[in-house]
Amino acid sequence: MGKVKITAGVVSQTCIATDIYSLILKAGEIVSQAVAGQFVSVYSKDGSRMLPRPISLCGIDKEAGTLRLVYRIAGKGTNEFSKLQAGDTVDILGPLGNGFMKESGKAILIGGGIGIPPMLQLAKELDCEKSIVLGYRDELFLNEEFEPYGSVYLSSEDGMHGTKGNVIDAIKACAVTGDIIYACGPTPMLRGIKQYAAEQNIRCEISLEEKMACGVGACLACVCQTKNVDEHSKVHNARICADGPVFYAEEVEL
Amino acid sequence: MGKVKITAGVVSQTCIATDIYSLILKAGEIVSQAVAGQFVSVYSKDGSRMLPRPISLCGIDKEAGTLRLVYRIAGKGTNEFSKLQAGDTVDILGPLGNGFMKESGKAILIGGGIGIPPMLQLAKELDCEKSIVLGYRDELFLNEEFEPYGSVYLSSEDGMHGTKGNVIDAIKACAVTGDIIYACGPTPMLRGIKQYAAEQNIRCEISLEEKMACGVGACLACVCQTKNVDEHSKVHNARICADGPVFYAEEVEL
Amino acid sequence: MSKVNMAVNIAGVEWKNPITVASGTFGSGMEYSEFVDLNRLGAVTTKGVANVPWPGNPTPRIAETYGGMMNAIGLQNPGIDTFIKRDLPFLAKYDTKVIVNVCGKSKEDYIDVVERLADTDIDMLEMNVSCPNVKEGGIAFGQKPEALYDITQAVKKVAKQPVIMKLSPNVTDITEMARAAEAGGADALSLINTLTGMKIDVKRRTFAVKNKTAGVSGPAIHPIAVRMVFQVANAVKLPIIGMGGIATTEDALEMILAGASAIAVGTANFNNPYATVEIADGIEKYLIENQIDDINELIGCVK
Amino acid sequence: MSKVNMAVNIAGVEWKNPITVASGTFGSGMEYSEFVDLNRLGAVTTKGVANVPWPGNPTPRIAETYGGMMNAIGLQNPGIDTFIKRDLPFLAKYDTKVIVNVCGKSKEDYIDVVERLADTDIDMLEMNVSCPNVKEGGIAFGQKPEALYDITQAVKKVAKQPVIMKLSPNVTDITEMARAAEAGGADALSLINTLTGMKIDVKRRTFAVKNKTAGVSGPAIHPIAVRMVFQVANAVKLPIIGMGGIATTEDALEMILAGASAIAVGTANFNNPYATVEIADGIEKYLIENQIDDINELIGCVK
Ligand SMILES: Cc1cc2nc3c(=O)[nH]c(=O)nc-3n(C[C@H](O)[C@H](O)[C@H](O)COP(=O)(O)OP(=O)(O)OC[C@H]3O[C@@H](n4cnc5c(N)ncnc54)[C@H](O)[C@@H]3O)c2cc1C
Ligand SMILES: Cc1cc2nc3c(=O)[nH]c(=O)nc-3n(C[C@H](O)[C@H](O)[C@H](O)COP(=O)(O)OP(=O)(O)OC[C@H]3O[C@@H](n4cnc5c(N)ncnc54)[C@H](O)[C@@H]3O)c2cc1C
Ligand SMILES: Cc1cc2nc3c(=O)[nH]c(=O)nc-3n(C[C@H](O)[C@H](O)[C@H](O)COP(=O)(O)O)c2cc1C
Ligand SMILES: Cc1cc2nc3c(=O)[nH]c(=O)nc-3n(C[C@H](O)[C@H](O)[C@H](O)COP(=O)(O)O)c2cc1C
Ligand code: FES
Ligand code: FES
Repeated sequence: MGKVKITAGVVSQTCIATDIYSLILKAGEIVSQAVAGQFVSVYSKDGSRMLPRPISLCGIDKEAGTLRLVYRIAGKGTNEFSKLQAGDTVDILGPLGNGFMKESGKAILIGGGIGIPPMLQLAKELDCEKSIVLGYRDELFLNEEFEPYGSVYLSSEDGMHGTKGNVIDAIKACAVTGDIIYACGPTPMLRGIKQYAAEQNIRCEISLEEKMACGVGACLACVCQTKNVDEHSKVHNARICADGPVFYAEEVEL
Repeated sequence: MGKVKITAGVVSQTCIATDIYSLILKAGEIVSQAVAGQFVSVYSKDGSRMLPRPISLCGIDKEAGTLRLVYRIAGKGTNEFSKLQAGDTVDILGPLGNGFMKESGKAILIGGGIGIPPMLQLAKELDCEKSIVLGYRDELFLNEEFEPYGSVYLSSEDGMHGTKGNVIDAIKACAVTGDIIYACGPTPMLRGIKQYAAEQNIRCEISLEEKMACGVGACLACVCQTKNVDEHSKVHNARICADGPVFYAEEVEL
Repeated sequence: MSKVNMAVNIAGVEWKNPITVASGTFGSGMEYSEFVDLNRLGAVTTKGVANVPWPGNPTPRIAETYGGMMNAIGLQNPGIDTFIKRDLPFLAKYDTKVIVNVCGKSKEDYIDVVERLADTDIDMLEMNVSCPNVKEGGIAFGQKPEALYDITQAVKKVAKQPVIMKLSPNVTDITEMARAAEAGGADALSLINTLTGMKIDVKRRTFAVKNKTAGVSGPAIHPIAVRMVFQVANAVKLPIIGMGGIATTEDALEMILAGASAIAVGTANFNNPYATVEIADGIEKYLIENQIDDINELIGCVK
Repeated sequence: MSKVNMAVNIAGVEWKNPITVASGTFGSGMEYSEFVDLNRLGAVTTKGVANVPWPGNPTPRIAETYGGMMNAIGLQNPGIDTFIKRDLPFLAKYDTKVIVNVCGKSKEDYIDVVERLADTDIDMLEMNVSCPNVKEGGIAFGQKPEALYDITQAVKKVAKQPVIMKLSPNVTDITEMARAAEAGGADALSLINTLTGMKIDVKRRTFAVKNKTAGVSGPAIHPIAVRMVFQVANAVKLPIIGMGGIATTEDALEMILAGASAIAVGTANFNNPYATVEIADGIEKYLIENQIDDINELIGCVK
């Protein structure tokens, strides 16, 4: 069936931490095709904002036909979304991008800040032994929901939760090991993980972010620099929306 | 206190005829100063629409602190307003313009189409003998509410209600007479009334419309041509928002 | 809220804060004084005034556009005599600078107005060079560098107050115009005036504004205005009053960071009559939160 | 729904309806073919293609603006070889006209691409003359009438398909540019390209788009585009493809009434991937409701 733009019904929305919201949407056509690591583009109702906001899938419930988005209020668009209530509607486009490439072997899932949500769906989909490393600035969210899926390790900048420092500090402190890393989070964190994975010789998939317009690979807004000349661009640019957002860490420059 | 922009609470909204809505707003600061013939500027929530929509006061309830606006869906702004429900809020600026100048003598109130609403508040405020002439295209609205305030005469283009034709046809057919005309409606109607009043030598006040930006007399968008050079403009232009919207018919060119 | 310095100096005139209004959107201050304490503004800029009353254009004079509006008021104004008699005494009651926007159909018209204002106690003159130019054959003074240079020089010769030349954005190279004004002796620049646009009513199959073309203003044009302010700030030494679509504190700060020493709020007044003071408060708050002592540190700091 | 004629003729090429997409907003059709049946479009206009692959600009390449967006993609493209090998065969499968948008840094670059396309079965060429011009000293071909005349002539000499010259709105007088293109032998004109803008991130005190300046597009610029289409339609005889902020049927009709023989949907695709077909249906409905048999009756009918 492919990508569609639909008007999704809001099933519920809750504030799960300061400025962080969990939104459940009825989105049948999109749900049936979606996998962990993909995202949807969410549209503003306010006509002054033309561009959709890309938000990762934190949950995909095929039976209920619902998607779960967990996002932080970062500006006007996400602020608008935070006002949505059960019974409202919101336009979304999806499913966009490619999910994580699920590999065999012991997995380390790493989420930092607002990069944590997509790891939850991945944790559910991955059928293997998992260590889950979650990095926070201070306030925790979603961490308890990871418990059923693996051993959860926390880090926080203020040291209030788990290892003081970042996710790599936690990995080192807790001697977390594995065969493949899946990570999502701010670029500096991903840069650190890429380097750590290279040092440790662990395969590593990372999910990237960039400003997007089309979300479907047409406008070339959202490129990242790749090590090799890629097939689509013929220059060292891959489209995060269409060729990613998940890439093998060694294939992209951060 | 003067004009203010406030966030008004929606008390209720009902659809009273095809595409015609009656909106009751809690608007204390504005209500206490308002009189018949004045209007408020109503703002869109959607950021793509910067300019407010001028809507006349159809009702002013000083005790309840509410205003009543009756409007027709004419485009995107009024369409947005028609979705407002009890409990919502809407920004309004007012009270704007000058009301009708209440004169002594037997009054003829004439409303045509969406010019009917402001005549209702005027009917309530005028303490004299009143003939009320209401012109419709086809579907009736508000007419019953005028009953307590005077003898009501109807005209409709299709002849289904009252005199077939326009308000002047009704005035002639029903031999309506009076010392002063107050009128609001589409420009062709007002032009006819102006001429009729001149012929009959009846004093005549008419309420005009023009596209507005500021609503307070600052931008000079909403001028009408006046017979004499007016005090403010020093050219033959009066501002409908600030010098009107009510003018003596003989003083303006239509 | 006053540990920070909000005062700016525009061509020798000290404004208490960098906020003024865009000409034509605020009358002569009277109408909006019901909403805004004019003492809170760095300056009030008046509607354009000519040597004699102008009737302006036929209606409809405005139309709404996506994220903005367009106007072809046609510079209706009561003429300089009425202006001096009626509007200046009103403005004199406030502790704010007064900038008079001047329009004319020929060089002589401008000079006439500027001379009449020479002995009044207004603070600055702003030349609207986008007026319909009748004498020189219809093209506005604001679209040819030579014409702009010429009118700047002519006005400077008779002006007793600092002269702000207001630039039109309807040009290929705004820096060329800015340099022409600078060379002509301008004391400051303001930009941008409106972008020429058109709207057609598809139902009635006619022009939405009677004049056919009209000037587009409001948030829609803000990014174009910021670009031009940036370019001009990096091309000339004159202080700049930035305008075009400023509706929020962020919009105003963008202009200042791009190089404007002051900013004007125009179309946004129609959407929010309190916009000017809200922006003044917002900028002060930004300075405090970012521990910046002086607004002047921000001017043109993004390079 | 097909008693009315929707077909238009652009420089000898018959489009089944007046709808195409704006270059750069629709890739080469592939990506949006998941949403839109390309057979429903009068033409598909491709992303700009150069003689060799271009890497484009660093990110961030875009920013949202009020009622629109800005982009500085920098004309990233895989080069004409890949384009011919991969994208043309894809487009050939559809019953729609193919317009290839061409960019280059020098006259020779343009000629190179046009020659390479001469023997392909594309339908029209669109010259993007707002590309960074390196050889001729950095200014774009689209901002000087002589340069535009020159490149038009040069391209026409080698082109085997009708040549559309795409005009930049960043000029003082768009009719002067249109006349230059007409004199140079252009077969059609398209307008407008983006308006140069800038956005500053006031929190981080830096440019929102890495390239500093970027091209503004979307509904915000629509009134400016309509004005320019109107002016050009009344200045030259060439057919015009109108674009700039078209998001709805009304927007498209405005352009056609102003004088465009066809229209292109750009930024609106990002907001609504179905916009093109919705507009095609909407125009057909308008014709029927207004009892107009032929879309050609509407072209330029508002004067
Ligand atoms: C593939 C992908 C997945 C994402 N998943 C999530 C998620 O699950 N939860 C979450 O909270 N956030 C997520 N983000 C980030 C999210 O898209 C931005 O926070 C959001 O777009 C901000 O919009 P705004 O209107 O609130 O902010 P504004 O700053 O007002 O937005 C202005 C413009 O910039 C864009 N923008 C701003 N920040 C970002 C960003 N970080 N990435 C991309 N575009 C941005 C907006 O989309 C908009 O076009 C994701 C981003 C990408 C690219
Ligand atoms: C003093 C005054 C009092 C009015 N009172 C009423 C009333 O009581 N009930 C009612 O239904 N209508 C009234 N109108 C008309 C009402 O303002 C318009 O119908 C409304 O602005 C249309 O807005 P829109 O967004 O739905 O239409 P659009 O056509 O989308 O509006 C586009 C722009 O044109 C302006 N506009 C469109 N039509 C008119 C018009 N007729 N007059 C002024 N501006 C217009 C809008 O305000 C907006 O700026 C009054 C107008 C004036 C000037
Ligand atoms: C209704 C209206 C009237 C205007 N009149 C004048 C004028 O008399 N003189 C002038 O120089 N500019 C005039 N302008 C232009 C504004 O001063 C300002 O340059 C422009 O609107 C851009 O700013 P904004 O987007 O904040 O409105 C007018 C603008 C509007 C909207
Ligand atoms: C992301 C993006 C990329 C663009 N790339 C090109 C291009 O390669 N060649 C070109 O001639 N115009 C390009 N344009 C300009 C558009 O084709 C169009 O002229 C402009 O965006 C105005 O139309 P719109 O407002 O409908 O988008 C691009 C515009 C955008 C938004
Ligand atoms: S957002 Fe358009 S290519 Fe990725
Ligand atoms: S709307 Fe501004 S003067 Fe009347």
